[in-house]
Amino acid sequence: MSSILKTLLDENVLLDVRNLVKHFPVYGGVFRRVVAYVRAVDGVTFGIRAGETLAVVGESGSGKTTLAKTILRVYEPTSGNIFFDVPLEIRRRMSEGWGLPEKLAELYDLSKFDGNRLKSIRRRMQIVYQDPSSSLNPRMLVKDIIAEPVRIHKLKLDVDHHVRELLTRVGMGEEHMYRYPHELSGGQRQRVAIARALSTNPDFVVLDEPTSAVDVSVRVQILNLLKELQRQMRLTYMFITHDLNVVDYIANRVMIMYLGKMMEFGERALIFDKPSHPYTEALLSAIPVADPFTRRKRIILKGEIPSPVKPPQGCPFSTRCPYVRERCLKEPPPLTELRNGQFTACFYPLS
Amino acid sequence: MSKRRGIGRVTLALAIVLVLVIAGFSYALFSFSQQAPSPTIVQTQTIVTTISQIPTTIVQTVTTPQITTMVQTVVTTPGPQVKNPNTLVIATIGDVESLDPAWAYDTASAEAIFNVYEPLIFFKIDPSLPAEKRGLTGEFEPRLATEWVWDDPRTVRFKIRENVVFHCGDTLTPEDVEYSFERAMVQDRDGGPVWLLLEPLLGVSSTRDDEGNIAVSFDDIDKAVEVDGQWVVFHLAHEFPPTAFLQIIAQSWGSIVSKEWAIEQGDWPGTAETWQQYNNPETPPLQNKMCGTGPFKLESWEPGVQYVLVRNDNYWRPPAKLERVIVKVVDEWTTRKFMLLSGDADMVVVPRQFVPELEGTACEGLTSTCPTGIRFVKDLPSLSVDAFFFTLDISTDSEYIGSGQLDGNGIPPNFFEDPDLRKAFAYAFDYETYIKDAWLGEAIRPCSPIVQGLAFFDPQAKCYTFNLDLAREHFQKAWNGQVWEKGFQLVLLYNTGNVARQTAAEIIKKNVESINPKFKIEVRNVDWPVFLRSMIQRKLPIFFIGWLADYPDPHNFYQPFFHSSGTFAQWQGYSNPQVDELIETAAKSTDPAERQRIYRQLDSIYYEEAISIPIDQPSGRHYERDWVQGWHYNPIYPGTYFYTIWKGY
Amino acid sequence: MSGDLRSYIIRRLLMVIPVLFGVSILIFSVVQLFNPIERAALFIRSEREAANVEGIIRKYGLDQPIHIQYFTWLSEVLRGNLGWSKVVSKPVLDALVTFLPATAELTLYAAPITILLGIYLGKKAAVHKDKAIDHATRTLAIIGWSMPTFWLAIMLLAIFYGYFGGLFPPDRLSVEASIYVQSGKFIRYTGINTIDALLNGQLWIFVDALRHLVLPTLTLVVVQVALLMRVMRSSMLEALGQGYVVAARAKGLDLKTVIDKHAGRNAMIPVATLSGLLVSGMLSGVVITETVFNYKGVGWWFVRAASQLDIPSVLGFSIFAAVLFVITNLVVDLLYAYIDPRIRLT
Amino acid sequence: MVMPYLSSRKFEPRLREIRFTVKRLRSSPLSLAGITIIAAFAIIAVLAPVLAPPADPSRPFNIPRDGFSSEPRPPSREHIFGTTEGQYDIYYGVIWGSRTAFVIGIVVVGASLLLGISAGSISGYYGGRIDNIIMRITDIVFAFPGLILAVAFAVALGRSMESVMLAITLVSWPTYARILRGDILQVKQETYVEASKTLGGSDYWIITRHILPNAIYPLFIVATLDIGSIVLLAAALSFLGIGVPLGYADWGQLINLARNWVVGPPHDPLKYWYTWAIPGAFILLFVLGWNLLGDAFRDILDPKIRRR
Repeated sequence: MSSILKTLLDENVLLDVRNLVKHFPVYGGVFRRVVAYVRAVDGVTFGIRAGETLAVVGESGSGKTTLAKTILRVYEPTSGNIFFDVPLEIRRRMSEGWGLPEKLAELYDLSKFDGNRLKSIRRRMQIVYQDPSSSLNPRMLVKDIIAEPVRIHKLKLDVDHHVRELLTRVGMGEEHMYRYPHELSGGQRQRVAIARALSTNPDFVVLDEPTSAVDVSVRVQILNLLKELQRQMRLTYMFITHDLNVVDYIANRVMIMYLGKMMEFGERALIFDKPSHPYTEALLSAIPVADPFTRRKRIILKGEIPSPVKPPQGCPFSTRCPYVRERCLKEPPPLTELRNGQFTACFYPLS
Repeated sequence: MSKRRGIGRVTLALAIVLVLVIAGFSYALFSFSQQAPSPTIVQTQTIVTTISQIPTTIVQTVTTPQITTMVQTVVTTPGPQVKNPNTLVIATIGDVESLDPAWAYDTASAEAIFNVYEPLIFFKIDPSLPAEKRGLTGEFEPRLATEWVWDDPRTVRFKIRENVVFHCGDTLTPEDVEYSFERAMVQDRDGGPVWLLLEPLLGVSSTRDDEGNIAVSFDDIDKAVEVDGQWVVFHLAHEFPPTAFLQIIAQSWGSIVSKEWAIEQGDWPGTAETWQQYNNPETPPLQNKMCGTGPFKLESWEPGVQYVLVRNDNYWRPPAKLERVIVKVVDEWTTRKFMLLSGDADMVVVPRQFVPELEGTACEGLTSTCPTGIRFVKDLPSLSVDAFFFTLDISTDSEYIGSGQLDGNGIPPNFFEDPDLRKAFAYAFDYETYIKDAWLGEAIRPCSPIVQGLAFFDPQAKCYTFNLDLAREHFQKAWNGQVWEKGFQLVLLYNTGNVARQTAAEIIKKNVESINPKFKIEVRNVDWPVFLRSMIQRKLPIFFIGWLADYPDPHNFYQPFFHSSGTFAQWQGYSNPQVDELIETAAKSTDPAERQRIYRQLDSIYYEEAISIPIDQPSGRHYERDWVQGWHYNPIYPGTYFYTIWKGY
Repeated sequence: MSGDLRSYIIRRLLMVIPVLFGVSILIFSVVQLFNPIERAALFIRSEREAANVEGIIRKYGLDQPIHIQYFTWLSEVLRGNLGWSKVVSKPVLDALVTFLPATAELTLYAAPITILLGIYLGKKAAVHKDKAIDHATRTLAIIGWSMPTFWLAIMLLAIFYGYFGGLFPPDRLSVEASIYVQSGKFIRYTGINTIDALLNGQLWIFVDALRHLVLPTLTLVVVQVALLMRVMRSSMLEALGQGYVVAARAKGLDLKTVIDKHAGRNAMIPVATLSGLLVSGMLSGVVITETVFNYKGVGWWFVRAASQLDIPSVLGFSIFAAVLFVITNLVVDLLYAYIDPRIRLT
Repeated sequence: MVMPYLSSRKFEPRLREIRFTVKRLRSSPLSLAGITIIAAFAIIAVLAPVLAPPADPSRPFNIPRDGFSSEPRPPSREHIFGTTEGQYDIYYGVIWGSRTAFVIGIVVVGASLLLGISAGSISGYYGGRIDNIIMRITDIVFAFPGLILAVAFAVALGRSMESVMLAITLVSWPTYARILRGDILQVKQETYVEASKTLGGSDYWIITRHILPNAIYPLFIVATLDIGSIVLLAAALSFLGIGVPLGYADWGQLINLARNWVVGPPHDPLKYWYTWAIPGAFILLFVLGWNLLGDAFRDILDPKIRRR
C-alpha cells in the first residue's frame, strides 16, 4: 500500500483518496434490522493530478458511480479519507511519510467536512450526470438552472451576464435562456448541465458517463467541448465510463474497477498497450475496432458479476477469471506496482 | 373461449345480484298488492270471536306465520284488516336504560318495568270517564297487596296477596316484598330514584354523605320494612302525607321482585354483613333480566333497539289480551311517521312540532274509526311544568354575562338579585304567543309550581301577564335606574333540539330588546352536556328547564323550585329560611287543611319573589292506529299500560 | 421471498399496536376537552337526575387526571374488558358483537355491487371514451357521488316507504319476521339475517330481510360507485394506451378480447387499492345510512355514542375501525403484490 | 425573494400548457357544465348582500325568522322560497349559504394544504424516524373513517362554524400529506435533486426549489377539487346535529331543519317540498359542479392518459 501512496503523492495531486469504503446496509426481518452490507466501494486508494483526466472504467455495478458520489459527499463515506487540494508544504510532509497530527489532517479531509465547510468546498467540485433530461429540473428555465449554483452560494455576480457567458462557453446562445429543458435537444441539455457545473468556476468535475445518453452524432462534440473547457479553465476531470473508446480519446490515466475494488491503475497508454490484469484484458478485447481487417481475440467473460453483498473470498474476479489459480480463491491479491506507475491487483499479472 | 371469461364472470355476478334485487322488488310489490300478510287475517277472525275471553290455546298458532299462507290464503273479511293482530308495536324515542326497578329513573325504563313487575298498590282508573281522562293520581286499587291500613301516621301495613306466581316460578311471599324495598335502599345509586323511598322511610335523601361514604346503618334499613305474618309493615321516619307515600310506592321503584331469584342473579343476599358492597354499583345485577308478577314477561331486550314482552299466561288476573308487545326505538321522526302510516307501528311518539304534518291524517277521538286508520286525542293533562329561572349569583367566570359589569356590555353577577328586574322579565314574556307557537296552543299557563292535576292546586293563583308597560316600569326602577340608563347585554342558552326553550328564549329577546335599544340579548344553542354544565356551575343568567313529577304531590314541585336545598333553587343561589320552613312543615304534615293553608302562603310568596317564572304545563297528544282498543291515560303512568289493550274493530 | 413475506405480514400486524395506542390516546385527549360535568351528562338524562352530579362524577372517576383515567382504562382493556356502553346499556364488546352483523350484512350486499358495478361502468366508459355512453355513465355516477348521503337516504325512504306505502321499509326485519326470529325456532348462526334465513330454510324471512336491505344498500351503492368507476376508467384508459394493447389490436384481435386478456388485469391494480378506501367509505356511509333507515348497526351505535360522549363506546368502535383498517390495508397490499409481482414489499 | 421572472417570454411555455389544459376542458361538455355551475354560485356568493340584504349587517349569516312556529310556510311574496321549520327564510338561507359553502371549502382546503404540505414534505424529504412518526400519526387519523373522526372532533370543539372547519381540516390534512409524501419520494429520486445537493443547496432550498414545484402541482388540483366533498362533509355534520349553530345560513342546516318535513300528510305528500328540495338542489348542484370539473381535470391532468 505504501508504495502506491508514495507514487501518487507527487506535487501535482489535487485529489487524494485513501482507503475509501462505502457500505450500504441491507435491512431485513421483522424489526428491520441491518442484516448485511452492500460493499459498493471497498477500500479504494488513488490520486488525481491537477489538470488531468482520470477515467474510471468498469461494468455497471462495479461501484464507479458510488465512488464518485462518495467523493462528492452525496453519500457519507463509511471510512477512509478524501484529501482535496492540500497545500504543497503539507502534502510534502504527507508524502515523506512523516505523518500529521490528526487535527491538521482533518482540516483537509473532505470526508470529515460538514456545514459551511462542506458547502464552500462544493463550489469547487461539480458533477455532470449521465442523463441531462433527468438531471435538469423540468420546471426551471435554463437561465435558472445555470444560475442555481450562483444563487445557492450567493455569489456576487450579475446573474444575467454570467449565464449568458456560460451559455456561449458551452456553445449555446442567449436565446436559450428562457427555455425549459424539454424544449431543448439532448445535446443542448447536456451542454446546459455542463454550464451549470461550471457556474461556480470549479477545479474538479466528475463526469458521470456524460456522453452515454446523447446521440452518437453529438457525442464527439461534447467530448471536444469538455476537452476545450478543460484547457481553458484548467479543470481536473474524473471521467466515469464503460466506453473504452471514449477513454482512449480523453483520459490521461485509467482506473479499472470491479466489485468496489480497484483492479488496475496507471497511464492510459500503458494500460491500453499492455494490460496486466485479466479483467482489463477482457474489457479491452471487447472494444469494437473500426478496421475490419484487424482481428482481435475476444475474451468473453462467463457468468455475472457476483453480488456485492457476498463478494468472493479471494480475488473478486476469481469467479470469472479465465486464468484463475488456487491462490486467487484463497486470498485477495494486494495492489502492487508493476512498472512505472502501473498498479495491478493480481497475483499473476499478464506480461 | 377463455378470453371471454373475465367480463363474463362480472356480467354473471351482476346478473345474479340484479336477479336478487328484482326478486326482492317483485316479491315486495306482490305482497304489497296483497295488502297484508294473510296469517294475520286468519288470526283476526279468531281474535274477533274470542275477544272478551281469550282462551290460552290460541296462542301457539299465532307465532308461526308460514310463507305459503302468506302468499296464497286470501280470506276476505269485511272491513279493514288489522296488522299483527296479537302484537302491539310501539315506536318511541327514549330507550330503556335499565330493567332494574331500583335503578331505573327514566320513563322509558319505567314503562317496561310497570308492565312486567307490579307494586303493592296501583293508581285507580275511573271507568265512567272517557279513556283519556280515566286516570286518577290520588286513589289506589290493590295489586300485590289486597288491603292496607294506616296504624298511625307513621305506620302502614299491607296484606300481601296469596297464590301469586312470579314469571320464574316462585310464589310471592311477604319476604319478597320486604326484600324488594330493602334491596332498593341498599342499592341507592347516585342519581337514582331511591331517594324517594329513603325520605319517608329513613328521613335522609341518600345512603351516602357528600364524600360518598356510607352514612346510614343497616339496622335502619332493616327496621323500616318488616314482615308480620301475611302482612308487611312500613315504619316511616317521620310524619309524611299518607297519599304521597302511597303515590311513591305505587310506581316502578316500588316493584316487587322475587327474592330467591334476585339472589340467584348475584344481587344482595339480604344479610347485613355485605350490604355495603351492593351500594351504588356500576351496573345492577338485575340490569337486563326481569322476574315479576305482572301481566307480561320479558322475552328479549336489545338495548337501544327494542324490547319484547310476551303475555304471562299464569297471571293472577285474567291474562292480557295482547300476546306480545314490541317497543322499538326509532329516533328519526320521518321513519316513525311512516311506520304509523303503514300500520307497522300501532302507536308512535309524535313531537309537538310535527303535529301539523299529521293534520288531516288522523281523526280525533279514541272511539272513532278513521279512513286513514289513524286517530288521536289531545289535551291529555301532564304533571310537568317548564319555567325560566333567574340565577342570583352568577359565576364570575361565566362567558354569558359579557363584561360582568353594569356598563351596557354585560351584567354584574348579582344582576337578578333585584326583584324589579325579575318582575320586569316576567312581564316582558309573551305567554300567549309562546304557548301558541311552541306548543301549538296545547298547554296550560301555570302560575305556581303546584300545577293543575296536583292536590292543593289553586285555579285563582296570581300570575304575571304579558305587559310591556309594567315591564318598562320595573326596568326603570331596577338597580336605581342604572339598568335603564346603561343598558345590559347577556346570553340566553338553550339545549339544541329543544324547540320550546328556543322559542321562549327568542320571545324574551324580542320583547326585552323592544323596550330599550340598550338592552341586548343573544340567543345561543349548545348541546345538552354544555347546557347542563353551565347551569350547574351557575353560569347562566337565566335558564330554562322543566320538571316532571316523581309523585303527584305539591311537595315534589315546591321542593326543587323553592327550597334552598332544592335542585333548581340551589343552582339559582336562592335561599329563604321562611320558605324552607314552610315547605318542610307542609311535607311532614298529615293534615290536609294545614297543608292547604301553607301551600296558599307559598304560592303568594312565590309570586312576590318572582324567583322563577312557570311558562307552560304542556298537555299531551296520543296517536294510535284505530284498531288499537282499550288504551287509557293516566298522567302519572310512565307510558302505556298494556294489560287493557287489544287490537281489532 | 416467503420469509420476507412472513416478516412483512408480522411487521404489518405489529403496526396495529402503535396505531391502537395512538387512537386511544387521541380519543382520551379529545375527551379531555370536556368538563367532568359535561361528561357526567351522559348519565343524566333528565333534570331530576341532575341533583346528584357530584356523586356521578366521583363514581365514574370523571374528574381524575387524564393519565390515571387512561391507565385505568388500559388495564381494564388488557384484562379483556372494553368497558360499559352506556348508550346501549351493555358491555362494549357485547355491543360490537350485537351490532356488527347488521353492518356486515349491509356491506355484504353493498360492497360487491359497488365493486362490480364500478368496474363494469368504468370499463364501459373507458372503451367508449368521449362517446355518449361515457358521458352518460359518468354523469350519472358523478351525480350520485355529489348527492348528500343523508338527503338521498331521506328521499328514498320518502318515496319507497312513504309514497308507496311500505314497499321497502326501514329497520332490519318486519314485525312478523322478527317475532319468528326471536321465537327460538330460528337458529342464529351468524346474526346476518339473510344468511341465517337460508340456513334455517325460511325463504320468507330471507325475502323479508332483503326487502329491508334494498334502500340502505342502494344509498351506499349510489354514493360509492362513482369513485370506483372513475378509477377503473382512468386505469383502463391507461392500459388501453399501452404498447402491448395497441400491438394486440394491431394484430387484429377484437377489442373485447384485448380488454379482457390484456388491459383488464392491469387495470385491476388500482381498483384493488381502492377497495381499501371503499371499506373506509362504507364505514362512513353506514353511519348516516343506518341513522336514517333506523338500521341498528355499528354506525348507528357510534353516532349515538359520539353525540352523547359515551367514551368507552367511541373507543371501542375506534379500536374496531383501526383493526379493520390495518387488516384491510394488509390484505390489499398482499393482493397488490399478487396481482403485480413486480411490486416489492418494502 | 426577488421576482426575476418579469419577462413575458418567460411565461410562454407555461402559458402554452395552461392553454392546452383549457382547450381540453372546453372540449368536454361535462367540465363546461361544471365551470358554469361554479361560476354561477360564485356570482351568487359575491352578490349575496345585494340579492338578500341582511337585516343586521354585523351578523349577515343569521337567517331572519318570521315568527316561531315550527310548521314551514310555502313560498309567498314575502318569502319567495318559503320558510322552513322555525320560520327561517329559505331564500336568505340558500343565498348566504353559498357564501358559507365557499368559505368552508376554501378555508378548509387552504388550512389542510398548509398542514399537509408541511408534514408531507418533512416526512417525504427527510424520511427515517420523523417520517415514521408523521406517517403513524396519519395512520391514526386514517384508522377512522373521515366522517367519524370529524364527528368526534366537532363534538369536542363545540358548536360553531370555526369548529366545523377545524374538525374537517384535522381530518383531511393527512390525505394531502400522504399524497405529497408519495410524490416527494418519487421526485427525491430525480437526479436534479441530487445535483442541487452536490451544488451545495440546503434542505430548504431543495424542498422549495426542486421538490415542491415538481410534486405539489397535482396536489393543488386534487385539493381544490375536494371543495365539493368538503362541503358535503360539513353538511353531513350539520345533519347529524353537530355542525354550525342553529339559524346560521348553511345548506346542511337547512336540510337538517327540513328532515322531518320530507313527506307531508298523505293527501298532500308534497306539501313541504320547498323545505328540502331547494336547499337539496343547491347543495347537490354545488357539489356536482366541483365534481364535474374535478372529473374532467383528473382526466386531463393524469400524465398517464394525457396525450399531447
